[in-house]
Amino acid sequence: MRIGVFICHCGENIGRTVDCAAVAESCGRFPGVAYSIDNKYMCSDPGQNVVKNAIREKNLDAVVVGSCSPHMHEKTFRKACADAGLNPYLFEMANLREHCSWVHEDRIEATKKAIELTRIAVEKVKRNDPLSPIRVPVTKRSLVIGGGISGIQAALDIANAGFEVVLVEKEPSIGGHMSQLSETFPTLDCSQCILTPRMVEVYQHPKIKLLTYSEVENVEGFIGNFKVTVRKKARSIDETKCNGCGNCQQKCPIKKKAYSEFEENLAFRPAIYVPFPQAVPNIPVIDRSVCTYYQTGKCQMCVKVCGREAIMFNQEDSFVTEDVGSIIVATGYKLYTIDKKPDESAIKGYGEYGYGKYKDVVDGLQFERIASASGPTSGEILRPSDKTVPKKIVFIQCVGSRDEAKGFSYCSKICCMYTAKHAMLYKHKVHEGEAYVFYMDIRAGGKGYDEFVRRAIEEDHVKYIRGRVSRIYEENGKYIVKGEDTLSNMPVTIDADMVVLATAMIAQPNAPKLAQTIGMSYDKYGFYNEAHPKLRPVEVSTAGVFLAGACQAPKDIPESVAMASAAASKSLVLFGSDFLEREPTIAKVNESVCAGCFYCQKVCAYNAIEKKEIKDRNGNVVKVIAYVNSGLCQGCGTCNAVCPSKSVELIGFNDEQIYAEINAL
Amino acid sequence: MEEKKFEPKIAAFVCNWCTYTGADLAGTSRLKYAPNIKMIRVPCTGRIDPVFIIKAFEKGADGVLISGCHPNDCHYNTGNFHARRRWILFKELLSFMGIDSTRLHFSWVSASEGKKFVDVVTEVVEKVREQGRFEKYAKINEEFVIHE
Amino acid sequence: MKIGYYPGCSLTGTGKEYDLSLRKILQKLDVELEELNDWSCCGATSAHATNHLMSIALPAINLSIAESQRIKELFAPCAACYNRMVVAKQELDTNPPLAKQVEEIIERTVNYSTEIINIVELFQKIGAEKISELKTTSLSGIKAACYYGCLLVRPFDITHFDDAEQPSTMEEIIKATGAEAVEWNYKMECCGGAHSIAHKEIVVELSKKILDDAKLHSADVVVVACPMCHSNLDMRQRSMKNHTEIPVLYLSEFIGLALGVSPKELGVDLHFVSAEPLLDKVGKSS
Amino acid sequence: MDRTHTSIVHVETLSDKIERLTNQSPMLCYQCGKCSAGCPVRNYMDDSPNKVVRYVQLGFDDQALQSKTPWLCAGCLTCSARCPQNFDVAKFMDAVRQISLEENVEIAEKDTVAFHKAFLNQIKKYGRAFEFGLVREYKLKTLNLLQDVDVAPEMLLKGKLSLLPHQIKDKKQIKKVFEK
Ligand SMILES: Cc1cc2nc3c(=O)[nH]c(=O)nc-3n(C[C@H](O)[C@H](O)[C@H](O)COP(=O)(O)OP(=O)(O)OC[C@H]3O[C@@H](n4cnc5c(N)ncnc54)[C@H](O)[C@@H]3O)c2cc1C
Ligand SMILES: Cc1cc2nc3c(=O)[nH]c(=O)nc-3n(C[C@H](O)[C@H](O)[C@H](O)COP(=O)(O)OP(=O)(O)OC[C@H]3O[C@@H](n4cnc5c(N)ncnc54)[C@H](O)[C@@H]3O)c2cc1C
Ligand code: SF4
Ligand code: SF4
Ligand code: SF4
Ligand code: SF4
Ligand code: SF4
Ligand code: SF4
Ligand code: SF4
Ligand code: SF4
Repeated sequence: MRIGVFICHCGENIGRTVDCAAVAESCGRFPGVAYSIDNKYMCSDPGQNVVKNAIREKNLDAVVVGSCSPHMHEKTFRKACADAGLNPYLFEMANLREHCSWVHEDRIEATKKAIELTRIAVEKVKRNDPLSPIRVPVTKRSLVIGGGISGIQAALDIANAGFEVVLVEKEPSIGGHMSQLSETFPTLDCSQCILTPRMVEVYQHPKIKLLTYSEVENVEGFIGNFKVTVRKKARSIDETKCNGCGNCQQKCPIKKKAYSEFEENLAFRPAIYVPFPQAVPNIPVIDRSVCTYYQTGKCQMCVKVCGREAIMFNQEDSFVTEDVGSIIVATGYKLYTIDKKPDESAIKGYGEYGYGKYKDVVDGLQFERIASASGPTSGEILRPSDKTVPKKIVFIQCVGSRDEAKGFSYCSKICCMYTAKHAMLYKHKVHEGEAYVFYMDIRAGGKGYDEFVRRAIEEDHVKYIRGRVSRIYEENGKYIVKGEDTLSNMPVTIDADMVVLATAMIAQPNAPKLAQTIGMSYDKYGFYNEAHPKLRPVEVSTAGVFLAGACQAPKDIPESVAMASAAASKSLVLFGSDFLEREPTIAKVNESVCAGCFYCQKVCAYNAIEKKEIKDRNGNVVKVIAYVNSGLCQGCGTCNAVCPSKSVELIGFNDEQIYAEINAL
Repeated sequence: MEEKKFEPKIAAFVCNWCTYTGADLAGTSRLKYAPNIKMIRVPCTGRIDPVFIIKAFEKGADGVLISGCHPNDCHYNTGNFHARRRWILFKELLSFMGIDSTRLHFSWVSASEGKKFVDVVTEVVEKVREQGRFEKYAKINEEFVIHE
Repeated sequence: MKIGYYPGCSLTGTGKEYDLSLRKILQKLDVELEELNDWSCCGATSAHATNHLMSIALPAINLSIAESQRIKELFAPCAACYNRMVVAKQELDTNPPLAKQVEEIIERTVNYSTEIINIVELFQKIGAEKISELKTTSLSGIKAACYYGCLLVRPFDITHFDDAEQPSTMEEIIKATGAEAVEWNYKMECCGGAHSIAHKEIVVELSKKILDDAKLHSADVVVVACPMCHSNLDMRQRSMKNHTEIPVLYLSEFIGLALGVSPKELGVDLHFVSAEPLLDKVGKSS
Repeated sequence: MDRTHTSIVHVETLSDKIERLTNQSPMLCYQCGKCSAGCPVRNYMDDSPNKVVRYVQLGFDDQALQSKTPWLCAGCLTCSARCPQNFDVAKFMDAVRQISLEENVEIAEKDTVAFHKAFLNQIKKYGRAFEFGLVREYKLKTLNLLQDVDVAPEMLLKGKLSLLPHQIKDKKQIKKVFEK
């Protein structure tokens, strides 16, 4: 071998404590070293030229630079090698500055250590192989899962940049929770007014393929090259024929059998329905569990009135596969609702608040519908039980959230704000009414947020009482709310006409399932984990998958939108090049020795180890061995460490290379 | 003149993302520590095969330090969890082979913990210096053959 | 069915009609009671209010006696005894050092194998069907407010009995008699039991609230499962101002009426508040 | 009352003692007030239950030990059942009472203490609660002689108040428990 060693003085930085000339001199005597020299500034242009010239003139086949940390200049010198025609991976660096001259004082000791560090690098480089970066082509198309405001925003951003998007929504319409909201804090603008145009834009965008009433069934592949299978649930309607006239809904005899999900059970819907008038697409679905035809074989009213012959009772679920390069998960949240006798597995319930038992004890989304101009009361604040105007209304914050006993210790972040909004909306509509808010802390950390809460208190005279309510019960048509004001230390009992529970945002119940399908991790509550809580907040640890909105943690609309745009731009960064270049330092299996024990598979955090069948000439499987998916492998080397037969090795850090370093210690 | 103190030889296996960078920071901050330690950089502590440690002792290390990211900050999600789980078993194996397992040190040093890195190194060097040269293994080695 | 029986102190005094009616109706329902030999007091509120170790050691003595009698299920009709026993059992079971200390003090070993059951659980075991089957007098037309008090269900994590906030098992049993169980709000509110002597005024006020709520929901009778609750709700009606009386019956007495046992045999006449109006309704004047 | 925090030598605080007795740290409580909101005897207390916990959290031990609240707590467990932090307030109150007795603190609620003592004395003597003896002893202690004149005679008449105690045979174990 002909190795060249270059020792840098870094001006005085290394030279002051390390005798660089001596280091170069002794390194020159290592076996395999053909050339060794010291230089004032290796990273400067003249310094780099020394390397380039030496490679050419001295015919070097590997290079070691003893200078600063590889985190500083590894790239610089790799490029210099490449420029001179040497494979950049036949290069190693010894850290003589950060790990030697700057941290030691004794010149003799430091020089000795510098020599040893360089020797380690020399021994390693001897065993390096020429490598080239892995190039994978990029499919410049994105999958967005979830059609709430987050999904809508991400899809529009990517589509407007000129790339195709497939938007998958599990419900019959896009819009998510935002479509249910009345007005939005802190500006009180009408939610649907700002959302509907975007929904329509999605529908009409030539680059967006919208799959509603659909769910992601399977995801294969890796960054830049995902293959996604989507199940289109049977709507029982031929989407190509239906023109959204609505005749079927009007004539459907099912009037009071099915609660409207969109109206949060405060109204009914027919068996054939669109969730709400502005739905996108404006195509109904048939709820087979209540439809008379599916239950008894009779009816077909809808068929009779549909001039377009769009009803398809025998429609079945169908599947489509889509090739995409990136995935944006925007599946949002669910509101914690409390059943009287919740099933054991999930939520412990709030028997003490009587939710589910008392009609006028409602949750946040129900109040949104009551306050919404498009809601069941046309925006008039009325009690669900008897449709009277509540004179006294109590709002209770932190229901379910910040409650270790019920299982959700986190702060749901937005309920302080939406409660202030609710109380304000109520006071604006019922001037003589009294509004009380029971709270523990007020968390209003956003632009204009605290001012908003203050306005509710100062201008609208909403009475805030600091304490959690213990119990609610009904007496003579009033709801007796038993609380304590912990600031004045006074017990407080309010006989309210209506109670609104600010229940927590919780993860979608099916979140873990989707996470497993895609290969993401989630926290103990079911919210998806970002790759780094500060520096990679919209990425997940699986490359090419991004997060947007409330599926990551409770969030309001501005934050959801910001995150959606961030996820979109991360996708666009990926689409900026035709090929992805990845470090070639990934794992590789030696197929002839792999015993197929799959210990490696168990430890790989990236699901990069797959099973590969080895077949004989007749096509019979003779053994199953491990195979590294180079798109997924991140090069951590854990598999290499655990493989009992050392059949999988991490390129660039294989056993031989590390043993060589140890031997040189 | 004082008799020259025994200077232990210490091998460190550190992960690229946290401890190696933490050591860089110690340098940039011009903190000082004893030169007895030499580092081998691996991508992740998950990459560290227990055999590396045996080899290091075999090659005359008097002590070994393993250091990586804090448990939840691993650059590779769970790599260091796997590593940690193995160490527990490995410590037992070391004792079984006659290597005093107290010569093996673990710590978590993040990229921002230059000072902690120095403290760890100093502590390890002191401890090993007190323990003296590691000789026992040489004897045991006659009975055990380690396959490469 | 044979079952261990720990009457508890109250059932020998203030709550003696509870004991009387229980023995009577359980005989009818084919339940044989095996009384714990030489049982001692569970310590009640006073022990656990002032001395933790004592509050565990006293029930432990009885648990140990039950084991030596090979009793698998021990029925404690008093809600307070029941509560002290399950809590003590749970603590001993999960805290071995404490268990050791207690065993040393009481000089007996305890295995915590006996299951403690309360009166509602006992009737659940017997089954509402059996009660309807043996029913001779339908109590239909009677509206009963089932009062659980505070100690029957709580602490829910230990008792695992019914629902932490909206219990309904007693109602299920009541319905077997033909009576109607009213929905009301104070079925788990505390009557202040512990203060019956030192702070009578508290007990009177709290008990009145409970009775008022029962009346508000048009109950004819309050049905209880605890002698302490009973003495507060029954006896203290004397001291309530502006109060119309409402009878308070033990669950066992109530079921007894349906099974055709005479009110006198059930000890109904031992109450302070006369059950006469109620008995008239059933057509069973004593 | 010195409310400054000047702990130089570590002495066991009330909080420590309570934690030792109950196996739960008073710091668990985040002062939401739900316990107080549901407490049936809240109106008779001087401090709300959560305030007593607060005293302990901040080291205002005297305030906690002198409060009437722990003695008025009826042990109904409503607070413990509903605490969002799973803090067993009732158990906390038990511990405060036990400690104030052990440390001979001047207790504001003398009658309640007298009652508990009288009650336990019956058990100590007879192995079972003896209501007549209890009332007699309690009345002599507190001199509330006329309390309960409305019901006592009728109780006697109905045989609900026995004049003789039910004694258990084997009092050895009971004795030991009380000696401890
Ligand atoms: C009562 C209440 C009031 C609020 N008021 C305000 C306010 O005034 N101002 C404000 O800024 N914010 C408010 N918010 C918060 C706001 O609702 C959220 O910030 C916002 O809706 C989050 O949008 P998202 O798209 O992330 O999630 P979502 O709106 O939940 O949308 C997620 C979408 O994904 C779909 N989906 C879920 N799982 C799948 C799957 N597996 N496959 C396909 N599709 C799936 C869902 O059907 C849904 O359409 C309020 C919230 C509540 C509860
Ligand atoms: C005491 C404290 C503790 C904190 N702790 C945390 C924490 O633990 N976790 C956390 O997540 N966040 C924390 N933060 C918040 C964190 O500091 C900010 O979120 C973050 O620094 C914001 O980054 P930035 O780039 O937007 O702004 P800055 O960090 O302010 O950067 C703005 C840059 O722009 C330059 N600049 C300004 N004007 C001009 C101009 N006209 N032309 C050119 N350049 C200009 C400035 O010199 C500066 O370099 C903390 C903040 C404080 C005050
Ligand atoms: S290569 Fe590194 S050590 Fe050398 S001069 Fe440049 S910065 Fe300094
Ligand atoms: S299915 Fe037919 S009737 Fe119904 S909306 Fe579509 S076109 Fe109209
Ligand atoms: S067939 Fe079903 S969907 Fe159609 S009108 Fe009848 S009930 Fe409605
Ligand atoms: S945002 Fe406010 S109401 Fe919601 S959990 Fe947090 S503190 Fe409670
Ligand atoms: S651990 Fe090694 S032998 Fe086992 S499957 Fe993986 S590569 Fe093959
Ligand atoms: S090197 Fe790491 S990421 Fe790659 S296959 Fe091995 S364990 Fe998985
Ligand atoms: S309910 Fe629990 S957390 Fe809330 S104040 Fe009471 S003890 Fe503290
Ligand atoms: S246990 Fe005590 S403090 Fe708690 S609610 Fe009952 S009486 Fe109040």
